[in-house]
Amino acid sequence: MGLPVSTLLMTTGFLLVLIGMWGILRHRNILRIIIGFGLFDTGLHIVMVATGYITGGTAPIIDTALGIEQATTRAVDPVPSALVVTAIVIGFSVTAIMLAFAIRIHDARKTLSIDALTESKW
Amino acid sequence: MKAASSLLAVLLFGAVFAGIVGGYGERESVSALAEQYLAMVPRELGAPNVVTGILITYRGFDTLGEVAVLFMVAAGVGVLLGGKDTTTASEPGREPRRPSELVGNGAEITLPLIFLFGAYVIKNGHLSAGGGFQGGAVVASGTMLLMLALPATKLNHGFLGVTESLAGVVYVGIGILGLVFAAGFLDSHILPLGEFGTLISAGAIPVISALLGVKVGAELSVIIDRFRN
Amino acid sequence: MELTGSILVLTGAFFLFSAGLGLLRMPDTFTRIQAGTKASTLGNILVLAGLGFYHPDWALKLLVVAYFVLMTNPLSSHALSRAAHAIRTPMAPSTMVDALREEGDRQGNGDVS
Amino acid sequence: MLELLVILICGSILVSGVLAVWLDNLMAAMVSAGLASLFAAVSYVLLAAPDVAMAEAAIGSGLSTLIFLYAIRRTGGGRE
Repeated sequence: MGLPVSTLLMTTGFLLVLIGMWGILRHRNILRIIIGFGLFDTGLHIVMVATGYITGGTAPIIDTALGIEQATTRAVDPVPSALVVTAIVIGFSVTAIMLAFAIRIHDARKTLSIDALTESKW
Repeated sequence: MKAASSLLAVLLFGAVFAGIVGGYGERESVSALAEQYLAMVPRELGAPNVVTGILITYRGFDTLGEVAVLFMVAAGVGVLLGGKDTTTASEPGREPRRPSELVGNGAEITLPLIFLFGAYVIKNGHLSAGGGFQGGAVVASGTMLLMLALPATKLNHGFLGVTESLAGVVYVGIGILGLVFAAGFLDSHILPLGEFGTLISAGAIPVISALLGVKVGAELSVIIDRFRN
Repeated sequence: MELTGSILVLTGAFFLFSAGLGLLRMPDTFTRIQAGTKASTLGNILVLAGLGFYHPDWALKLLVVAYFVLMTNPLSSHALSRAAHAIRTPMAPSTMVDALREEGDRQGNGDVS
Repeated sequence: MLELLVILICGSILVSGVLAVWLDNLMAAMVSAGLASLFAAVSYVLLAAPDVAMAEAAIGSGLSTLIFLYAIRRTGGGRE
């Protein structure tokens, strides 16, 4: 029935990327823009993990459910998983740095709107 | 006008993404690289969890750089937010509410379990799902609960800094040991492989995983504590 | 053995369903929190017990999970309802007594809660 | 049955993402973003990547939401 799992979740991830992009482009409040970046991140992570899925695959962990001989045929691709684990931590770091700058901007300007920050425009 | 151009940009990206999804069919078998990894990690490294094996050995240098990035973020957030003791800018006259006694006691009961679970996740990283990053994140979630339920607690930044610096130094030291006694930097064959699937096995992977967990947990705790005050 | 497990899981599912129904039917925040927490705690414990009958070798892990649910579920709803009370969420008109506010009044400051 | 679960999870992710962009209250938008992250963690389990699910559940929906909370508190309750 219907579409396979990875195609469905990849579509969802791309739609989440588009939603995050819309939030980044349309909002004027810095914190809302950072929320948009977070959605963008999450969507790309879903897309990357979905590219590693194979039909009927199991987690790439060798135990009683997945013998060492079947590993190459039944397990999903471990490379995107390993990439995304590090990408999540880096995404958190980027969010933390952006929020720290937002707090400093609010301390200096008493506003969170990016319309107030005109002197760094070209 | 602005809304129209934003909509146009989003629609263009949507068209590109639709093209990607439309040409994508679910894969039936893994790529050649992944097949190589899936065959090599259990045999050569002795680690049942392939993802942890890749993260800690084949991409060990990348993981080290990642931890360095986390360290720089902790330092950067400290520079940006530390320094002056700002109380919350809004509602200056209001006292902070007394924390509920029930919540505090419950947090004290649950916290040791959470830290224990974090240690379990770190130590079992090569056997089941988990590893240094995930266990460190669980430990940092315990710190988060501590700061939410008992707002009066102060984290000892000096202790955390010394802990994560020591962990980093030992991490790099193990890497250099791998350079001397085994094939290259961060090679996990400096310790014997041991029996497949037991807790003490897989060479140096559990040691590196524990150091990674300590470092990530300490750094994430420092980052979220910088945001608190 | 399996029949006992199935009956326990089914009972737990019924309690979870009643928790969801309570969330929809109750008039204000506090009664909703109450309905959701009480019924869902019991339902969770029953589902976990039924799973324990299905897989007896998972018993220890299920016990740990049940302990976690018992510790955190009432506690989180307590914190939620306290926060809702602190920001003066409106109560249903049929509420008779607000014991927490009276307690705060007796201690001299009406704002504590 | 599995497809139904996947469609349900996809719908939940999209609805919480739209709410995170669309809601006026900054605190509610932040909680919606955390919710999208939590449903994404469930989707990783469906995609057979439990390591990623663990990291996302702890970092994406826990710690990120917490630092957003502190940032909103320090910048004055989300009022603009």
